Amino acid sequence: MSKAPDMAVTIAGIRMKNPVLLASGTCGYGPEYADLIDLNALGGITVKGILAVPWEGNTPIRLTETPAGLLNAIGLQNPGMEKFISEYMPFLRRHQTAVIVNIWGRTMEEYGEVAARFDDVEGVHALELNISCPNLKAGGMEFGTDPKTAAQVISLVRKRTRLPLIPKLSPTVHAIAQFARVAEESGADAISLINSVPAMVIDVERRRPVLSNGVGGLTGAAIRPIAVRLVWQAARAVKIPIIGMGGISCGRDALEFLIAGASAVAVGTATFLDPGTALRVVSEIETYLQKHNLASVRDVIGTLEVS
Amino acid sequence: MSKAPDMAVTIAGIRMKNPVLLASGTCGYGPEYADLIDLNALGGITVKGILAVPWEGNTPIRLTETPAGLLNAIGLQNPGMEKFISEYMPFLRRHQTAVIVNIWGRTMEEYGEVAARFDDVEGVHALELNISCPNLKAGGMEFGTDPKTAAQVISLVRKRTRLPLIPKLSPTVHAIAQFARVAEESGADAISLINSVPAMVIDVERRRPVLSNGVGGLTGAAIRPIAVRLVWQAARAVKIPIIGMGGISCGRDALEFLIAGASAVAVGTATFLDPGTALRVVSEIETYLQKHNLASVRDVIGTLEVS
Amino acid sequence: MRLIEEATVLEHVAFGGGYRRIVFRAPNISRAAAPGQFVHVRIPQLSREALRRPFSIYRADGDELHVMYKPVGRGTHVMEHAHRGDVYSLIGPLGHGFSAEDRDTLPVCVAGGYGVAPLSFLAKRMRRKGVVFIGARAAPDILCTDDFASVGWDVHVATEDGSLGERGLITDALDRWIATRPAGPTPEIFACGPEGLMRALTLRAEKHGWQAWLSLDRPMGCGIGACLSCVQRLRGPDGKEYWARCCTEGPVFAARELVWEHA
Amino acid sequence: MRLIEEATVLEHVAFGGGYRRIVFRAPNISRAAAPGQFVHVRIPQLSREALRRPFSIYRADGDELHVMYKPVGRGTHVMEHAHRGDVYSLIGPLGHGFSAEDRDTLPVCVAGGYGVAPLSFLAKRMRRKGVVFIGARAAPDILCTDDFASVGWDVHVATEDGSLGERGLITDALDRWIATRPAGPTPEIFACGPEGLMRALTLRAEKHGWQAWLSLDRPMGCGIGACLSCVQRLRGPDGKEYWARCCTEGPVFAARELVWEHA
Ligand SMILES: Cc1cc2nc3c(=O)[nH]c(=O)nc-3n(C[C@H](O)[C@H](O)[C@H](O)COP(=O)(O)OP(=O)(O)OC[C@H]3O[C@@H](n4cnc5c(N)ncnc54)[C@H](O)[C@@H]3O)c2cc1C
Ligand SMILES: Cc1cc2nc3c(=O)[nH]c(=O)nc-3n(C[C@H](O)[C@H](O)[C@H](O)COP(=O)(O)OP(=O)(O)OC[C@H]3O[C@@H](n4cnc5c(N)ncnc54)[C@H](O)[C@@H]3O)c2cc1C
Ligand SMILES: Cc1cc2nc3c(=O)[nH]c(=O)nc-3n(C[C@H](O)[C@H](O)[C@H](O)COP(=O)(O)O)c2cc1C
Ligand SMILES: Cc1cc2nc3c(=O)[nH]c(=O)nc-3n(C[C@H](O)[C@H](O)[C@H](O)COP(=O)(O)O)c2cc1C
Ligand code: FES
Ligand code: FES
Repeated sequence: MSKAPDMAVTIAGIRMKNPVLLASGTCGYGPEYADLIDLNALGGITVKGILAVPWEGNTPIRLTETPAGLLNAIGLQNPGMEKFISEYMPFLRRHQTAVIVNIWGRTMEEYGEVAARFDDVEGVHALELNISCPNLKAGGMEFGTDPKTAAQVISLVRKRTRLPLIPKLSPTVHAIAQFARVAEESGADAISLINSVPAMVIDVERRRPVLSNGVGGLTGAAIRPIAVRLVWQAARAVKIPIIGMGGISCGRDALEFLIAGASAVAVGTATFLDPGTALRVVSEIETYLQKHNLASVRDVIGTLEVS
Repeated sequence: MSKAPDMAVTIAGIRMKNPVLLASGTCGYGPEYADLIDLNALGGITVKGILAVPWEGNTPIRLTETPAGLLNAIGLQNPGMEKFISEYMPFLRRHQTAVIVNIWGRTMEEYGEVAARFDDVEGVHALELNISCPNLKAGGMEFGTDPKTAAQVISLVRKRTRLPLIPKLSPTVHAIAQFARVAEESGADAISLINSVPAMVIDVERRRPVLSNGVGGLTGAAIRPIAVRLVWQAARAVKIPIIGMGGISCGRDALEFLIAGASAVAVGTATFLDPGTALRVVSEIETYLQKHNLASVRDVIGTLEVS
Repeated sequence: MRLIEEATVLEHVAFGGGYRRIVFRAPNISRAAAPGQFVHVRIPQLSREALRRPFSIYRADGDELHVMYKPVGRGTHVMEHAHRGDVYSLIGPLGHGFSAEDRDTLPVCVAGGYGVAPLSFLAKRMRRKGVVFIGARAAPDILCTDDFASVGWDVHVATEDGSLGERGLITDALDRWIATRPAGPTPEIFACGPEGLMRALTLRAEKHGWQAWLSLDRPMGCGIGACLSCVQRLRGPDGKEYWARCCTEGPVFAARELVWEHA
Repeated sequence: MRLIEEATVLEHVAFGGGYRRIVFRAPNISRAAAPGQFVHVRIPQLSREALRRPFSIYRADGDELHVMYKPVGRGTHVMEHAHRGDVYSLIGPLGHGFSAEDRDTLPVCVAGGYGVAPLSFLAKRMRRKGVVFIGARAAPDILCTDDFASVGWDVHVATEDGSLGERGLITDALDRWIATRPAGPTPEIFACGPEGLMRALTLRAEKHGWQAWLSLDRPMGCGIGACLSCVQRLRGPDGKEYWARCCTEGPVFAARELVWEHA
C-alpha cells in the first residue's frame, strides 16, 4: 500500500482538507448532523440558503419520493441572516471545516445586501450564490436562466463582498457553457453545479400536484448523469473551478464528477439515506487514488478522455 | 361496474382507439415486438427516426443503465426512408393502429425532403419531427434549442407535407412554453414531449465516458417528474394537443401526463423491461376511469388543479 | 443524542389488523428511547436510492426495540419480507415525544391506526393509570388492548361496524365518555392517529380547556431537522405563527399551538 | 417465435468457480431453445426500473431451462438471493445461435468464462463428437468438463496457474493442439468467451482458413432487435460494412464477417 494520497484542494482561495462538501439545504446550518457525523472530517459545509430577512417557505407537502430521486419544494425557509449569524455562526466557527454560506435575494439589491453583510462575519469562507432555485414562484430561478440577468446579479454581488463568490447555476438551460463563461466574466471565483431540476409529481387520485407548490426540484441519483454532463460541459468552458453535485452517494459517483472536471464535490440527498455518506466518499476516493497510484486527488481532476 | 369507458382520442386529426403509443426508437419499425404484443391493441406506434439516406449511428457502447434510468446514444441508426418504406410499411399498413413516422434531417432541406417523401406514402398517419435528439454531434438537437431555428424547420416541413406534423421538443430548454408556442405558430398539429435528456456516465476505472459518443440521452422512470413538469408547462401555453412521454410504466404514470394536459402518451424504455407495458397501461387507465366514474378518457385530460 | 445503529431483526410477526411487528436488536437506541419518539429506518431490500421511513417506537426493552407497521406502500411492502438476522440501519431515537411525567391530570389516550404503538409505550412508562380509546373499522383491527389493560388502564374500544366494543367512531365513544364521566382529575389527552382524528381532538381539547398532546405524521426526508420538509404550522406563545419540524420540535405537539388552516 | 414466460425457479445452486446455476420451469421457451440462444431475464428483486439481463441457455430439457451465471454486478448479485418458487419473467429463446447440424468438419469448441454454458448445450445437441478447450485462471474455475466428456468429446483444459490441465492461456493449448493434431476433418470453431479470446480466435480461423462461429457479449436494452444498442460491425458478402444486432443477427457470428476495428 502506497502512502496516503494528498486529498487537499484549493478552490476560490479556500484551502480544504479534502474535496467533499455537504450540499446546501441538506445539512441544515451545521448542528443538525453533528451528533451523527464528524464535521471536522469534511472538506466543508454549505449551509441552507440565507436571505436578508426570515423567510417562511412553502406550505407542506414539501417533499415526495420519486424513482431513485427526491422531489422537494421547501421554498427556501430560513431564519434570515441576522438570526443565522447570531445563532449558528458561533457553532460553525468552532469547527475546522470550510464554511460556505448559500445566499439568495428576492431582488438584485437584496442579493447584494446579504453578500455585503457576510463580508465582515468571521468564519465564513465563501458565499454560494443561489440563482437557480426552482421552488420560488418569483425570483430565484429567473436570475439563473437568462445570461444577462445572471451577469448583472453576479457583478453586483461581486462589488459588495471580498469573499470568494460561487454562483450556483441552473441545470435547465440549454447552453451551460455560456452561463459558466458569464459567471467567470462577471467575477465568480468558482461555480456550483447543479441545483435541483424543476419537476412535478401528480397525485392522480386527487388530480393535484403532490407538492403544494406544484413544481419542485428533483435531486438524488436519478439526476446524476445529467449533472455529470453539465459539469463536464461547464468545466471545458471556464478556468475557474467547479464544485460538482447531483446524486453523489459513493466514491465512484464523486470520481465521475472529479474526472469530468469538478475540483470538489458536494453530497446532498444521499446524506438523508446515510448520514455518513460524505465521509465514506472521502475514504473511497482515497482508496481509488491508492489503487491507481495517484499521489493527489488533483491528479484525477478533469482527466476525462473523450474520443 | 359501469360500462367500459370511451378510450378513443383524436390528435392532430388522427383518431386513435386509445391514447397509448409506443415511443420512437423503442419499438423498432413494428415487426420486432410483434411476437410479444398485439400491435392492433395499441393507440399507435411511432417508428424509429428515419432520414433521407441510410445512417450508421454511433460506435458501441451505445447503452448503459443508470439509477432508475437508461442512457443511450444509438445515434439514430436507420435504413433510410426508401428502405423503410419498401421493407416495413407493408407490415405496418396491415395493422389497425396509428402509424407515426419519426423523421429527422442533417439540414433544414433534408427535413423537408423526408417529410415530402412521406406525403404520398399510404398508411402513414402523421410525422413526428425529431428536433431534439441529444445523440448527434451536429444537427438534431441544435434545431430544437433555439426558438428561431425551431420555427424555421417546422415552417419549412409544414410547407412540404399535408400530413399532421408533431414536432418533438427538447427538454433542455428553460422556457418550454415559448418553444411550444413557436411550434404551434409554425404550423404544428401537436407536440411530442419529452425526448431524452442529455446526460453522461463515466467509467472511472478507464476515465472515459461509458458511451463511445460521450454524451447520451437519459430516459426511463428517473426523468418522469421532469417530463410531467414540462408537459404541464407546455399544455398551458398552447391549444394544440400534446403527446406526453418520459418514464411511463403503468396506468398511474400515464395518468399523471394526461392530468397534466397530455392528450395521449407514449411508452418507451419500460417496453424493454416488460413488452406488455403499453397494453397494461391501457387497461389500468380504463380501471381508473371506471373507479372514478368517468365516461371517457378525455374527461381527465388537463384536469390538474393547482393552488 | 441521536444515534445511528445497525440493528438486527430478532423477530418479525403478523400482529392482527394487517399490522406486523418487527423486533430489532438496537441496544443503544432502545436505551435512549422515550414514548412518542421514532426511528428513521433504512429498508435494506429497497433500492439503494430510497429514502428512510419513519416508525414510532412501540416498545424499548433492554436491547430490544419494537416497531409496529402496516404495509401500505413501496417501502412497507418490502419490509414484509424482513427475515430474522437481516440488518437494518436505524437512526434514533428521534423527535420530541410525549411526557410520561407525573402530573395531577387523568391521562386519556386516543389511538387510531399505528397510533396505539407510541401510546402503548407511553402507558407503560407512566406511573399513572388512565383511560384509552382505540378505534378501528372492525374487530380484527383493534390492537394492543392488553398492553393497556395489563398496566391497569381503562380500555374503551369502538369499531365502525360494531364488531367489537361500541359501534361508531372513536370520537363518538370519547364524546359519550366525556358526557358521562364521573368527577375526578382533569383529563389530559395524548393521541396519535390520522389527521382527521387529530383535528377532531384539537376541537375537543379547546372546547373543554384541556391539555392535549398530538403526534403528527408528515413525509420526512432527513428525520433530524436538516431538510425542513416535515413542517407543521404552530402559533407560539407570542401569537406569531411559524413552521415547526415534526421530526425535531414534534412529532408530538401541544394541541393549543397547532394551526390547522394555512393558505 | 419469441415468447415471454413467467418462469418458476426450481433449483438454484452454487456451481464452482464462483458460478451458480438456476433451473427454471419454462416449458415453452425450453422447448423452442437452440444452442447459442439466450434468455432476457427480469430479476424480480431488482428495482422495478431495472433493465433485463441476458443469459445464455445452458440446458433445455423438457420443461426445464438452465442458466449458469456469475455474480459480477448489481443484477447478478441480487440474483444470488433467488429462492425456489420465485417467479422470473423470461423472454426467449432469443438470437441466432450455433448450428448443431451435421457437417463434415471437426467441431472445436473454445470456452472462456460463462462460454461453457452455450457450448455445453451445443455439444449435447450435436450428433458429432469434437474437441473442447476450456480455459480459466485456476482449477476451481474450470466448469462443465463432464458435460462434454459424457457425450464423448475430447476435453482440453488450461489454467493460468497450471493447477489443472495445461499451464497457460487457452489459446496456447489450442495452438499446441493445432500444431500437433493428427490428420482428419477440417476443424470448425465454435466459441464463446471474453472479447480478447474472440479476437484471438478470429485471427487463427483466418490464418488457417477455418470456419469459426463466435458468440459476442454486448450491453443489451430490448434483447429483441428494437433498440439497436447491441451492435457489432460486420462486413457483408458484398464487402460493405454495417452494424448487426447481437441480440438478433447474433450473438453468434461468422468470424470472417466480423470487423473488430471501427473508428
Ligand atoms: C413520526 C412518524 C411515525 C410513524 N410511525 C409509524 C408506525 O409506527 N407504524 C406505521 O405503520 N407507520 C408509521 N408512520 C407512517 C409510515 O412512515 C409510512 O406509512 C411509511 O413511510 C410509508 O412508507 P411506504 O414506502 O410503505 O409508502 P409509500 O410508498 O412511500 O407511500 C404510501 C402512501 O403513504 C404516503 N406516505 C409516505 N410516507 C409518509 C409519511 N411519512 N407520512 C404520511 N404519509 C406518507 C405516500 O404519500 C403514499 O400515499 C409514521 C410516520 C411518521 C412521520
Ligand atoms: C448474449 C449474452 C449472453 C450472456 N450469457 C451469460 C451467461 O450465460 N452467464 C453469465 O454469467 N453472463 C452472461 N452474459 C453476461 C451477463 O448478461 C452480464 O454479466 C450481466 O448482464 C451483468 O449484470 P449485472 O447487473 O450483474 O452487472 P452490471 O452491474 O450491470 O454490470 C457489471 C459490469 O458488467 C458490465 N455489463 C453489464 N451488462 C453487460 C452485458 N450485457 N455485456 C457485457 N458487459 C456487461 C457493466 O458495464 C459492468 O462493468 C451474457 C451476455 C450476453 C449479451
Ligand atoms: C431538501 C433540499 C433542500 C435544498 N435547499 C437548497 C438551498 O437552500 N439552496 C441551494 O442552493 N440548494 C438547495 N438544494 C439543492 C442541493 O444543494 C443540491 O444542489 C441538489 O440537491 C443536488 O445534489 P444531490 O442530488 O446530492 O441532493 C436543496 C436540496 C434538497 C434536497
Ligand atoms: C434506445 C432509444 C432510442 C430512441 N430513439 C429515438 C429516435 O430515434 N427518435 C426520437 O425522437 N426519440 C427517440 N428516443 C426517445 C423516446 O422516443 C422517448 O422520447 C424517450 O425515451 C422518453 O420516453 P421513455 O422514458 O418512456 O423511454 C429513443 C429512446 C431510447 C431509449
Ligand atoms: S424530516 Fe428533515 S427536517 Fe424533518
Ligand atoms: S438489445 Fe435492443 S437491438 Fe439488441
